[in-house]
Amino acid sequence: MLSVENLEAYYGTNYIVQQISLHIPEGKGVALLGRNGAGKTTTLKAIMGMGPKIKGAVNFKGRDITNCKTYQKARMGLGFVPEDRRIYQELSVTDNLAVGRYATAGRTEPFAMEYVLETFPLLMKLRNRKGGQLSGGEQQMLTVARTFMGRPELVLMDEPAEGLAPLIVKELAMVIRGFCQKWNMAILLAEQNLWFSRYCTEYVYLIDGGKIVFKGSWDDFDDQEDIKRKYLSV
Amino acid sequence: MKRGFSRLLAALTISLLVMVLVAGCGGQKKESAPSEGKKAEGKEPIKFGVIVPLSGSQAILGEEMERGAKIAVKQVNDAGGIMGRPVELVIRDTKANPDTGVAVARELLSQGINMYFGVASSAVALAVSPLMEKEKGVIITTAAHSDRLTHQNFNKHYFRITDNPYMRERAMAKLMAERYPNTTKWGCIIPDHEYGRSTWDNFEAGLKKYYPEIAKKELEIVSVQRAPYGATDYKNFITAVLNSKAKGVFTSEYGGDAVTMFRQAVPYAFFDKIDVMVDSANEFLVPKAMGNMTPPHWIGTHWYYEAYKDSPMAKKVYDEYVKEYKDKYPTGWVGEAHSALMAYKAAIEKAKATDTDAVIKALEGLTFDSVSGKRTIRAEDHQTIKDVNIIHVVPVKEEPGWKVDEFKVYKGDDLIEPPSPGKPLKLE
Amino acid sequence: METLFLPLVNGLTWAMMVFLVASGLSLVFGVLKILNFAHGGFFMLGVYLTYTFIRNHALSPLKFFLIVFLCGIILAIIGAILERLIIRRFYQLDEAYMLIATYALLLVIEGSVEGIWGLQFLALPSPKGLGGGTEIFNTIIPSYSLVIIAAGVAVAVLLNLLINRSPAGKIIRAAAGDPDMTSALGINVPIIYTMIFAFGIFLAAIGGGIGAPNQAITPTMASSFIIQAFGVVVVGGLGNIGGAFLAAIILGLVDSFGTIYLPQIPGIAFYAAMALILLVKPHGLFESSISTK
Amino acid sequence: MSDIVLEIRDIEKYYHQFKALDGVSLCLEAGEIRVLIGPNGAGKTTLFSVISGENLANEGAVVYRGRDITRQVSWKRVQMGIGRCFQVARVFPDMSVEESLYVALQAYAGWQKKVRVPRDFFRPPRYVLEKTGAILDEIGLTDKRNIYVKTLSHGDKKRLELAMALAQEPDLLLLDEPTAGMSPEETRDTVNLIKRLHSNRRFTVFLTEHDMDVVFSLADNISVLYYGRLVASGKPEEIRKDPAVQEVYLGKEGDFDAFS
Amino acid sequence: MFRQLITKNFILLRLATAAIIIVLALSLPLWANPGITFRASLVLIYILFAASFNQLFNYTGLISFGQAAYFATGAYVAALYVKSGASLSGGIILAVIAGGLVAAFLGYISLRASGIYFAILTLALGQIVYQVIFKWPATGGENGLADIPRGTINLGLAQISLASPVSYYYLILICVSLGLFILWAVTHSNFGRILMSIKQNHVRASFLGINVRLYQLISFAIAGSIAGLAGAVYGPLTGVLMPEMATWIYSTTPILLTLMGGANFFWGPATGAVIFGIFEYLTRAMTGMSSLIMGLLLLTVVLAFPGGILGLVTSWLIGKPSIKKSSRNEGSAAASKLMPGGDVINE
Repeated sequence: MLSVENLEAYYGTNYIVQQISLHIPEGKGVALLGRNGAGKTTTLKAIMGMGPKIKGAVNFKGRDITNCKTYQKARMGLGFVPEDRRIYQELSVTDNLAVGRYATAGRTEPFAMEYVLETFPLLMKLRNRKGGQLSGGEQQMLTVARTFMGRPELVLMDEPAEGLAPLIVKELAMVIRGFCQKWNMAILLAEQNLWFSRYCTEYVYLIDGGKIVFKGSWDDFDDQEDIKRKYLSV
Repeated sequence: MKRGFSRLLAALTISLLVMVLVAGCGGQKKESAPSEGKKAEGKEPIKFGVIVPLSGSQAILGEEMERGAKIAVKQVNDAGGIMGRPVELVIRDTKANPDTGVAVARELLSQGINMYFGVASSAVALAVSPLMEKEKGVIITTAAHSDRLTHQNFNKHYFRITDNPYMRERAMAKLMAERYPNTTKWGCIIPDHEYGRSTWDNFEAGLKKYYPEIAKKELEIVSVQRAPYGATDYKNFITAVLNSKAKGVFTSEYGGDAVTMFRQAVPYAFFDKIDVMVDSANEFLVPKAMGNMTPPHWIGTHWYYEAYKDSPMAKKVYDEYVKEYKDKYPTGWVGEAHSALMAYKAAIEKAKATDTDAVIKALEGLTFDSVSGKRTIRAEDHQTIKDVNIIHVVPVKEEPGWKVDEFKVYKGDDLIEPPSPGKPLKLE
Repeated sequence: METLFLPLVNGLTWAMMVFLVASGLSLVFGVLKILNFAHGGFFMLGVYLTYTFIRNHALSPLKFFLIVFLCGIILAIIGAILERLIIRRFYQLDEAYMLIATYALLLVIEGSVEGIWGLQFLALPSPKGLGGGTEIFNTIIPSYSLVIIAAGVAVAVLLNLLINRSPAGKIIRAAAGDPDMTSALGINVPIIYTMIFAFGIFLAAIGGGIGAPNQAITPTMASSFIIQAFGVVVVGGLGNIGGAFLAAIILGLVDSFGTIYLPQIPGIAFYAAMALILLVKPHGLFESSISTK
Repeated sequence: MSDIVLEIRDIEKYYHQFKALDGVSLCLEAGEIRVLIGPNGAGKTTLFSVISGENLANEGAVVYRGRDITRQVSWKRVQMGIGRCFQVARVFPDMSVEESLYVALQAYAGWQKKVRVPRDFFRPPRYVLEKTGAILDEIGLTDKRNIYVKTLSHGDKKRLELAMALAQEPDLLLLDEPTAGMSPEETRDTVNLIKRLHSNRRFTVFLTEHDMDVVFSLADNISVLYYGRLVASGKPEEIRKDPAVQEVYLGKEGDFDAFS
Repeated sequence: MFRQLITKNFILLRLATAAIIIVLALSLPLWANPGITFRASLVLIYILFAASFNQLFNYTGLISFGQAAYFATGAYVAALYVKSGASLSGGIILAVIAGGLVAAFLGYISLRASGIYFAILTLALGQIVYQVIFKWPATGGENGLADIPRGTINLGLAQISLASPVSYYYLILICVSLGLFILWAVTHSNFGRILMSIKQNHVRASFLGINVRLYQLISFAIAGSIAGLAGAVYGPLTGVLMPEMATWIYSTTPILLTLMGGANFFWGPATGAVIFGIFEYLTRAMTGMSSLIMGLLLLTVVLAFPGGILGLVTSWLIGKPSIKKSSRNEGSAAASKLMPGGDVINE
C-alpha cells in the first residue's frame, strides 16, 4: 500500500531521517518504534509532506506521491494523527469532525457523523462542547476520530498514547484496532508504548538516529532482547 | 520556481536601477523645456528653477503651474528669448515637503541658478524664502498665501505674484454686498488652519465693511464651522450651518476636502436652502470633479481667461493650453506661473542683467503685462497688485455638466492692504 | 432630539464606511496573520474602477450595485494574483517585512492611480433616488447615509454567518487556527489563503464602490482611510470582525460627537479614544474570533 | 513550620470556561525533591505557571517562604529564589552557550549589585566570567561553550536551560519534564545531574515527569494531579499502592505487560 | 578563489571600507557643491533616525511605528530653544532629554501590549503627539516653525558660526557620529546583550529575573532620545519644521531605510539611508513619479533580498546566506510558527 524508498528528511542542514525504507501492506498495522528524537515524527511528517525537506521516493497505492502536496495526499487516503493533538479549540466536537470529512473529496463517501460518534462513546456525550474544553484524553480521541472521518486507507499515527492515563490508553487502543480491522485500514504507528503498539499492529520497524535498525514481525522482535535493551531501554 | 522568481526580481531591480540611473543622468538634458526659438540659439540660455509639488495631495496644483511655466517658456523662446538669450526651465518636485523643497532649491542654487518660481504650500515658501536670502537667489511664488510671507517673515528675496487673501476675500465680500443685499445671515465652513481662519477673518471683515456701506443692511454671522484638516466627513458641519439658517455660506476648504464637503452637502439640498455659496480658492477643481452635480456657486480665481478675451497674451496662453493639454478649463495657477516668467522677463529686460540684486531691484515697483492685464509689484512688501477674478458656475444639461455664466473683475488697487513688511497683518 | 440624532446618524455613516474597509482587513489578519497596508489602496482602486464604469451617470440602484460588485470581483482577481506572486513570500518572515511590503504595494497603487486616472479630483453621483435626503424624526438624513449604514450592517451580518455558521466558515477557521493540520485533513490551505486574501480585497473594493458617492475621489484618499481602519481593527481585536464592527461604531460616535462638543480639538477624539481603549485593553476589545488556535 | 518552602492553597485557574486547576493545595518542605505526576493535560504545567508567575491564579494563594506571592510578577519571584525550566527548553537560539550564561549571570549580578557600571560596561564583570566557567563545569557543557545554542541537541538545550536557572542561585527549582525527549543515556545523566546538584546545593526541587523510572529514582515525595485535582500526595511506596492513583493513572499491576 | 581571499582578509576589508567611508564623510564638503552637502547632511540625519529604529527592531525585538513622534519632539524642542535666542548646543541636549522622556512615557503605555499591537499602539500614540504639535500654539500649530537659526557654537576660545552649510555639515557629522557611537555602545554592551536575550526569548529572560518591561522601556527611551538628537539638528538645517513630520507616514522612513540596508546589521540603517539618498538624488528629475518608483524599489528590495543590501553583500562576499529567519520570541512571531512549511522542528 505504502512504500518508502531511501527517504531522507532534513530541516535546513540538519539531517534527521537518513535513508530509510518502509513497506506497509494493505490493511495491516506497522509500528515504528524508537525513543524520542530517533526520527519517528519527522518520518511521518516527511511522508505526509508537512515541514521537512525530503529526498527519496514515497509510493502510495502504486503512485509516486513524493512531490504531492499534503492535502492531495490526504485526499488520496493518507490520514494523519499528530502527536500534539491539534484539535481546533474554538470549534465544537462535531465541527471538528466535520472538517475531517474533506479528505474523502473525490474518492469516497465520508462516514456518517453519528457512526463515528458511536464508535467513540466518550465523544458522544461531549458533541457540543468546544474542543478547547476537552481533557487531554478526550482531545486525543477527537483527533483520532477526526482523521477517521475522512475514511483514510492508511493512517499515520504519531504517539497517540503519549501522556495519556493508562486507562484511556487501553480504550484508545481498542477503538483503533477495532475500527481498522472493520474498515481494512492500514496503520503506521509511531509509538514508544510497546503494549499499545503490539496491540494495534502486526509488524515492527525500529528506528534510531534516523536509521532503521530492525524490521520484522512482533515475534522476531521479541527474540531480540539486546536490541530492545539497547534502543528502547526496556 | 521560487528561486527563479527571486532571480527574476533581482534582474528587475537591477534593470530598474539602471533605468533610473540612465533617466537620472540623461534627464539633465531632457528636463528643460525644448528651446525652439531659432533666433535665440547659440547664446547661453537663462535658466529658471521651477520648484512645484508634483506628488502628494498638492500635485494637482503643481501640475498646472508646470504647464503654465512650459507654455510661457515656449512663447518667450518663440519670440526670441529674453535679451536674445533662450530660456530654460529646470523643474523639481518639492513633494509639498519643506525639507525636499530646500534640498532641491539648494541643489539648483549650487548649479548657479538664481531665479525661481513656483511653490504651492506656504510651508515650503517659508522654508525656501530665507534660503534665497542667504544664498543670493530670488523666488516668485505662484500660490503660497500665508500673510507671514509678506509681513512678519518678509525678506527682500521673496516675491508674490498672486493676489493675497486680503484682496481676494474683500473683493468677494464686496461682490456679495452688491449682488445679495438681502442675504444678511452668513456662515462658513473652513479648515481649522491658519489659512482657513485668515480667509474667513478677511471675508468677515469685508462683509462687515461692505454690507452697511453698499447694501445698507446689518450683518449677522450665525455659524462658524471649523473642520479638521483632511476630514472625511463634513455632514455635522453642513447640518450645523443649515440649522443656523445662514443664507450665505463661505468656504475655504480646499482640494479634495472641498469636493467631499460639496458632495456631502448635495443630499441635504443644501444649495437650494441657501441664497449663495462662496468658494474662496478652488478654481475649477470642484466643478471638474462634480460635473453635472455642480451646485451654483461663486469661486475666487487667480485668472479667468474669458475675462481677458481681448488680451492677445491671455488668448494665446489659453489656446496653447487647450491644444497641448486637451482641456478647456485652465485653472488660475497656469496663469500665475506664466505671469511669474513674464515678470522675470520684464525685470531682466529692464535691468539688462540677470544677477540677483539687479533682478530684485528691477522687480520692485515693476509694472508688466500679464495674462490678467497689467500687474504691479509693490516695492515695499513685494506683493503684486493685480485684478481679482471671481466667477460664477451653474449646472447645465450638456457636457461637462456645468458652465461659467458670469464673472466679475475687481481692480486690486482699491482692495489691497497698506504694506507693512516685517509686521503682522492687522485687520481693522 | 435633533442634536443627538444627527451626529448619531453621521457617526454611524462614518463608522460603517470605515467598517467596510476594516472588515476585510480584520478577516485577512484573522486568517493570514498579516496586517495589510495595501488594503487602503484596493479601497481606492474600488472607488476609481467604479467611477470609470459609471462616470457622471446616475444609474438605478440595481445597476449601480451590480457594477460595484463587478469591480469587487475584478479587483479580487488582481488581489489573488498579487497574493500568489508577492504576499505569499512573506508569511514566514518577520511582521515588519510584511508591513513594509504591503506599504510598498500601497505606494505602487497610489502611483498607478495617479498615472492611470490623473491627479484630477472626481466625484460620483449617487444612484437614482438615493441622491437626496430622507426625513426621519423631522430631521433630514441623506438617503445615501442610510444605504451606507445598511451596507455596513449587511456585511457584518453576512460575514458573521459566513464565518460562524457556514461549512466554509469552519474550514476557514480551521485553516486559520492550524494550517498544517488542516492540510493534513485534505484541505487545500494555500488556496484558502489566496481566496481569503482576494475576498478581503473584494470587501475593500466594494467598500470603496459603495462609499464613492459619499466622498471626493482623490489619488491620496487611500492613506486617510487605512489608518482609521487600522485603528478600528486593532481596537476591536485583530481578527475579530464583530469587534471591528463594535469598535467602528464606538470610534465613529466618539469622533462625531467629538466634533460637535469638542470643536476646539477636532480630529484628536478618535486617536484619544483609541489610545484610551488600548490602554485599558492592550489587545483590543475581543480576541480573534476566526483563529481557532 | 520554618521548613516549608512553598505552600499553595486552593488554587483555581480557568482558561475561558475550562477549569485547568480545581482547588489544588500542597506544601513543599525545604530540601525535598517532589515529583508531580499525572496525565498530559492534567494541569501540571499550569500549576508550575501559577507558582512561577507566568500565569496568575484565579483563586487561592501561593505562599513562598512565608510571603504571599500570588500576584507577584515572575521576574521578582525569580529574584526571590524560584527558578524554572520548561518542558521545551526556552533558550536564546542566536547566542553561544557562553553568552547565554553571561546573560543569566549578568542578570543575577545586576540585582545582587555585583556590577560596577563604568568598568563592567562592555565586558562581563569578573564575577560573571568566573561563575560561567564554574557552572559550565558543573553541568558538563564546558566543551560546547562557544557553540551556537540553536545547533545544540535537544538534551543539551535542556541542560543549558538548567545551567541558566542555576545561575540565579535558586532556592526552589521547578523542572517541567526534565528528561522529556532524551535518550536513555541522556536521561540517566540528567537524573544523576539532578541528584548531584541537589546534594551540592541543597535546594528544593519540584518536578514533573512521565518516566516512572525517573520518578521513582528521584522522588522524596510524589503528588498526583488528575484533571485539575490533586488526588494524592505522599511517599513513593504509598503512591504506588494508592487505589485512587491506580484507578486513574498508574493502573493495576499486571494490567499491561509492558509499560514504557 | 576571490571569496577565499575576502574571507581571509575580512577584517582588513572592513577596516579599509571604514577608512574610505570616514575619509569620504570628512572630505565631502570640500569637493561637493552645497546642494550635495545639504543632501548629505539630510542623509546623515536619516542614518541616525533609522539607527534609532533599529536599536528597537533588531536589538530589542520591538517594532516602533511612532519613531517620527520622538524625532519631531526633539526637533521642536531644539528649534524653540534656539529661536528663543539660546545656543544650539543647549537645544540639542534638551532635545535628547525631551525625546527620551516622551518616548519613555509613551513606551510605558505601549509596552502593555506586544507584537503587532505594540506597533499599532506606538502608531496611535505617535499620531497623538502629531495632533498636539498641530494644535498647540507654542509649536506654531499647523504652520510649523520657520526661520530657525543655527546660531553659533561656543568652543571656549572661539565662537564658530554654523551659518554656512559646511560648518553645519560638520556639526551634524559630529552629532550623528556621537549618536551612532552611543547606539553602538548600547547594543554591544552587557546591557545590549540582555536586550538581545529578551528579543530571542522574553519568557526565558524574565525567568532569569530580568525585568523585561523595564529593559524594553529603557531601550525605547534611548531610541527615543537618539531620534530626538537626530531631530534636533534637523530643524536648523532646513530652517522650518512642520507638524506633519510627526505623522506615521514619516515613521515608515526609518523602517524602510533599515530593511533596505539590512536590519540584522548595525550598519544596515546607515547603508539603507546612503543608498536611498543616492537613489533619491538620481531620480530627482523624474518628477511626479516618486511614489511609484519608491514603491517598486521597496517591493523589489524586500522581495529579492529580504536580508537587505548588506545581507546581499555579505552573502556575496563570504558565500553564506545571511537571511536569518526571525528568531524573535514566540510572543510576537506566533504567526510564523503557524504557517505551513515553517522550519519548526517538533521532534
